[in-house]
Amino acid sequence: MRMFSITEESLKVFLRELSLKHVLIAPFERDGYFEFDVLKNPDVINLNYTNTRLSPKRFFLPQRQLVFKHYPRKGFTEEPKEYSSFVLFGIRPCDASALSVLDNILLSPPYKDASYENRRKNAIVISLSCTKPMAECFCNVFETGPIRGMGEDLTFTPTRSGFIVEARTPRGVSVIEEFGKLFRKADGEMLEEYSRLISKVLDEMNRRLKVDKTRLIRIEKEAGEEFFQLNAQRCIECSLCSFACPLCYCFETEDCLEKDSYVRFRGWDTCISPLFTRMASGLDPRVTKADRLCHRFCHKLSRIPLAFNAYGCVGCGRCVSLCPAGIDIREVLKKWG
Amino acid sequence: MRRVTVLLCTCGSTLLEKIDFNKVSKELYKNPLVKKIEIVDGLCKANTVKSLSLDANERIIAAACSSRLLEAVLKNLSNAKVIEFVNIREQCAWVCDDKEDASSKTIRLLNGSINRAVRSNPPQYSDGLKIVREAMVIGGGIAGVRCALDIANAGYRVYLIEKEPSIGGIMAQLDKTFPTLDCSICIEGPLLSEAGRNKNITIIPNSEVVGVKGRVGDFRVLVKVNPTYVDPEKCNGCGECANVCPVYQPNKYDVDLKPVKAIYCPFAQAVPLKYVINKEYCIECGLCMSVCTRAAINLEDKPKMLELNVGAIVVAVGSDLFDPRLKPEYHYGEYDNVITNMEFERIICASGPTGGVLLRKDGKPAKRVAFIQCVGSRESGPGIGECSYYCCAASMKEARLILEHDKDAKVFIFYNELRAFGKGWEDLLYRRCLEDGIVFIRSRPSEIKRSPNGNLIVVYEDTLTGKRSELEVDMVVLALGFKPSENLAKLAATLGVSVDDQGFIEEAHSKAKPLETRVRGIYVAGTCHGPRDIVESAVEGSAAAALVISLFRSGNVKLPETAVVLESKCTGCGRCMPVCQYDAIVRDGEKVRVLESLCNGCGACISSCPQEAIVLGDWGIEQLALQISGMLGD
Amino acid sequence: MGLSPYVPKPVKIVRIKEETPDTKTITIGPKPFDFIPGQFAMVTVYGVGEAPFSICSTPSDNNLQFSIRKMGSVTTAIHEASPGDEIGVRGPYGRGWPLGEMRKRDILLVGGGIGFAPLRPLLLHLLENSNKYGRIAVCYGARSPSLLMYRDEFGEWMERGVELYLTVDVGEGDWKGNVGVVTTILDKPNLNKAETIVCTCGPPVMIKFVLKKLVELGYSEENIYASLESKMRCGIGKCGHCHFGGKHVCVDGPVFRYDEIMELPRGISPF
Amino acid sequence: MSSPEIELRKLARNLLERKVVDLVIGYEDSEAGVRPCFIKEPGEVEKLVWNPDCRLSLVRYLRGFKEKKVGIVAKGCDGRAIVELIKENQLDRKNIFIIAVECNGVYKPVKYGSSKTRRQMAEYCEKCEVRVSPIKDYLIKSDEKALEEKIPKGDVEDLDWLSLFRKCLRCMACVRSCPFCYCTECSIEGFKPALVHRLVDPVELFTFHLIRAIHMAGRCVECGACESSCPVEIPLTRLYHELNEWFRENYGYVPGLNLEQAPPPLVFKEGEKP
Repeated sequence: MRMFSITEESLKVFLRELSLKHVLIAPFERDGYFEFDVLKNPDVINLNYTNTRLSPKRFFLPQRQLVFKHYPRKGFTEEPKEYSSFVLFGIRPCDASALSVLDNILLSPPYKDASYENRRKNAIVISLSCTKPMAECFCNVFETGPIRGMGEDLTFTPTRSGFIVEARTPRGVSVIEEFGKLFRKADGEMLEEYSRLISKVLDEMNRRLKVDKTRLIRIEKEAGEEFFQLNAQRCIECSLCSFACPLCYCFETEDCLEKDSYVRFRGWDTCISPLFTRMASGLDPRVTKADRLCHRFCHKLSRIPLAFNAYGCVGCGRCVSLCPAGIDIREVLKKWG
Repeated sequence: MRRVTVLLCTCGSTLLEKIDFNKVSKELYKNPLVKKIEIVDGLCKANTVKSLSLDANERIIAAACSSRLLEAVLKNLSNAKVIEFVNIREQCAWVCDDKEDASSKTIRLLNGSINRAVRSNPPQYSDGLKIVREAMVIGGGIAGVRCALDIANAGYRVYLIEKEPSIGGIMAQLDKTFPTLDCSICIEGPLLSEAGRNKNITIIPNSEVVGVKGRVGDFRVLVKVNPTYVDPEKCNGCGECANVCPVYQPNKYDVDLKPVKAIYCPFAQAVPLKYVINKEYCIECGLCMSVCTRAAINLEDKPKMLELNVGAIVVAVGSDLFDPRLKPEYHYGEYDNVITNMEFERIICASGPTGGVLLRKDGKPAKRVAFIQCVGSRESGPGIGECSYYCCAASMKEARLILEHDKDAKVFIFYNELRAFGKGWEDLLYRRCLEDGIVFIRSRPSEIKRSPNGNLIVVYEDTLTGKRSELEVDMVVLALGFKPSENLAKLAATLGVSVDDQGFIEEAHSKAKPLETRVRGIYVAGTCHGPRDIVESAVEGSAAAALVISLFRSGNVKLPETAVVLESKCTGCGRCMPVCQYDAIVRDGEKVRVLESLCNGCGACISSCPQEAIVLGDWGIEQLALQISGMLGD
Repeated sequence: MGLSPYVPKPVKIVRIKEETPDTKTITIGPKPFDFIPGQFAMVTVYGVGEAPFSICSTPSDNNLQFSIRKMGSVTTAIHEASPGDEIGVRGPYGRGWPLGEMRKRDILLVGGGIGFAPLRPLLLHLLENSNKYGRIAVCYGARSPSLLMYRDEFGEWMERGVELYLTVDVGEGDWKGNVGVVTTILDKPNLNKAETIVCTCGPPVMIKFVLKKLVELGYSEENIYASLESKMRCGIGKCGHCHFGGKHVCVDGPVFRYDEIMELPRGISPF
Repeated sequence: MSSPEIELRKLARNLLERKVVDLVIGYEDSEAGVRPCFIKEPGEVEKLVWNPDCRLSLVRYLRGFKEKKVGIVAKGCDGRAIVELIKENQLDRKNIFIIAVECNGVYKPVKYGSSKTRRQMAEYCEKCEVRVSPIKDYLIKSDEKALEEKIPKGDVEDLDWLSLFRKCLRCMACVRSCPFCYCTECSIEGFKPALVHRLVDPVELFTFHLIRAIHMAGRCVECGACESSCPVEIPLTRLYHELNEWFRENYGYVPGLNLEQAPPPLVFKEGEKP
């Protein structure tokens, strides 16, 4: 049995002890928005949050990270060191699911993205179920929420009498064992409430948007020019959608000089940028904004599913809310789903 | 990947005690862009450079003294195209207190230059641009005439632009010249007529320069020729017209003291000796037309525009004199017998309004005359701040002229510092004055008062004795300082040359390039770049001519790199256009483009472009940013 | 960690040869990995950047060669390098030419300009193992005679039995050969068209017309292969830059078969 | 439906039917909020809306339709932006039909995951003194009063700009939404090493924002497009407002008010030109 429960008081103790043993990253409120950061004091954790404006992907794929440092005089190449372990507490199931999609992509053989793998290996991901999804959310479409996601080690779900805790991975089980005295086996009543909650929230979301995701594969073949042309006209080519997205993983590299070494960094890139595919010769296989926009949606909704058996969108709704021009991926879902 | 060679010069071991060369080279060697480091003890020595056996394609950082000297040495000896200079002597060793500071500054400067050199490209010069071997001299005073003659005598065509009807300038108005008291027009007159006769000189009187385009070797100058209403081709200077003209006007040549007719010739030795009509006074009665046998008069004359193509321009427009009305304490223009030194020159001149007799306005002879020096010079008031150079000598000359005309006259000179530094000035002027009994009073008079009998009373404090007193005289002559002429700023702007804080034209370098301006191919001579006397003006005229001739003889000009607009980046916002003082940026459809021939490579446009769409050689954001980041050490 | 696939291995430049006015062939060694003709490697100029280049030396060579045309910052930096300088390489990446398919068949190589670089290792490999393959023909075109690469090797190729057809867009100097685009010489090779494997590489426009012409001439679609190019940052299907229509040029290419090329979205596909 | 909205639709239909313009750029409502729309057919005019959520400046879209005659719904600030852009040779007045709408201020956007739900007027709208575009071809008056909500003001110095800039993602939304950022390639985006690296470096974020602020000085019309697009809500208009104030004090120049007055950086006074 992997279902446990914890009372609200015990949860506080759990978080406090967690923060003493590990680097704890958890949500708190700042200037009217929620964000994740390393917390020394777990008391500021705000569990009544909706979701963070920016996804927690930066803990696994930082906006800028070192690839290597090459010392020509010493003749050796230095790589980043092993990352220290941390606990990511309270991310939403959609964002946790994004991690599992990224696992599929970045850790697929034969090459593994070593730094991502390293961070992933060293992270304990604890998700917090959504019981009140936001207007922009559509995780029901991709089954990446609202209660259970895919990439987490533990799932915490608030109920009237404390939290239901589901251990999703062996690592999750070991955390429960580590803090065993705080957790109890979930009783039948709670489990009943849990399943009621799942269907209630899911129903609510399905009423807002119900799409057959398997049909989205069609988008590749039927990518209607007009739809993308219309939205391309609107698109102002900022990178917000990609930067806010929990699983936009494309990266750019940049070489710099340092005092005694050559350094390469990698960091977020966006396929919306006209520079994304432009080659040094000036050739650009993807010239128009509409092509780029189409690529973004196709990549997420048909190409990743074809190649990695997962969807490139988890329905968090960040791109919908943040896009200054109001470009809405849900319209794509409705049109082709 | 380009890498650089660093040459560290110990300057004959003199820098060793201020810079730790071992530390510097050890630190620098960490920089992956450094290929090798050589410590030498004299980069300025040919042997040292030769022993380094540098490759022409090598990128070199020369850390030594000033590039002024080294650039020529290194470029000649090594043929290296990319050399970055870092002045570790003046900028590090000499200005830093301790060795550690000097060494670390050296390291920082060098790291910046290494970054820069790696991104630099060998400079590109456009060689062999055409040179129009014709010159333009603006201003027909002594400097301009001397210059035009010298250029013309070397065999090149000269256009001499004069705003007045005749060349001659101030010197033509003077009675005598110091220190020898020679007749001024007798010296200048032959020069003027020689200029008039010279086949290589085209005198364009009554004209002004209104526009300049082009670059050194190929200027296109727009000249506006004002109407004189008399066709100079037809006029033979007979003067019949003036005889019949019923209208009089004050003559500028005689400082408005002696009226002439509305149709007139400014003075007897004028070149060209042609009559002109002053339309302000002309009543268009037509009498002159009726007597002119050559039908030279055309009252409908209109301004003409000429475009002249020349290879070099000499600016010799001279200066104006200070307006004494700006010093109300001397009551010039208000009290009859307060006159300027230029008026004095005309009055004392035999051909002047009084036939050379020093008379007051009321017709009485002036027996007691006071000179006040430094009116409008050496002051913080409305005049110029510096010494006006000519006036001590001029006043002493004029004082002596008074005594030459009238042995009984009494002359007083109110001076601040008497400056008699020229050749013969001490002997021929100052000592003679003292011998002649001319009274020198060290004072800047505070006021001129008028006594009831019409005499003037100079109120002053003798700064040698500290005594305040008053001096009654018949006449006061104000020794006026020079000031930049009225249109000089406009002309300078048209030509693209700069002016100094006094308003005179600024030299490219006051000592090294005293007659060049910041625009290549435009030179300067005479008082338009500061007070001078006749001798110096003439010297400068000849010197400027030499510069023009050497430019013409050089065969071709090497132009600096020019700015280039990257078409793909330019948005056509036009911010660069007003910034360009050479008007080298023009609109081309929706974008802009640089006219290469006009561009001087100054780089002003580059800083005005918000998106680095203009590039100029290696002075791009790329090089500068890297240089800065190298210095900052990140 | 030491296992990051993104970290290049430093190697020394052994030789630099000027191939055409804007192209240099650099030789680096010793070769850090084995490869199949048609594969590419990521070349790092330390401090400047990294870019993908086709390996143009034969797999049996102890060194690696790259023919590099001066284009952007990385290629410019390579052009400025001198023997002894250190650059980084990692690879080999991508799918090479289909050597297995070529057994006992006739082979036609069609190259344009710098696009001959990925064909050269194939040609050399075929020549080294000529007993396993059929006849070999090469059609090679460039804008002008001076832009033809590997000119000094043409004689040797022909001696070893290669049917070589050259063409230039604009003749110059003492050029006596064909003038015209490469499609004008595609009918010259005397090969068993239905069975011949065709490998082509060059600018997208050239590939487009070559593929059309080949089909017209009766070459079989499933035997035509082309090597495509794209911007890349990782070379191993992670960075997303070369992702077009479900295919990563770096992993699924750069060599694609005719039908795969037709499936690719417009832009990367020349059609 | 408010009466300005009815008037707007009627006008747009009229303009399109009579072929006065080829298209009208306005705002439409969608599930994702109010967003720009491009109306080409008279039948589509019913999409057009006008309300305090119409905050993104539409001016930046004008440059995409250079050869066409475009009708644009313009607030006061948008009109000012058009004025400045005409002066910078980016727009052609005769190709633009300005539908000026009297603006009473727009709401601050409530973004993803905000803990606040109450709608507030944007801070930059409070400082706004130009509610109607200074140039216009048609004026639609408002039938409502200005939004009431006031936000406590603070001095620009009071803000900890360093930590604000540190939050920046360099997503370029400020640049891309700004009507004035029309550079074909932003200084900070090129491939070559420049002042600001392409990948975000915390120190360079400061450089980036300073470069941008200096480029905006004396041009920014404080339409707030940057600020409202910013995912981390850096109050950029406050910074630009401060620079504009400096321009107003030193040169008496307020951007976008009149077509004749040249921007101070383009004017050399007598004797100022080198």
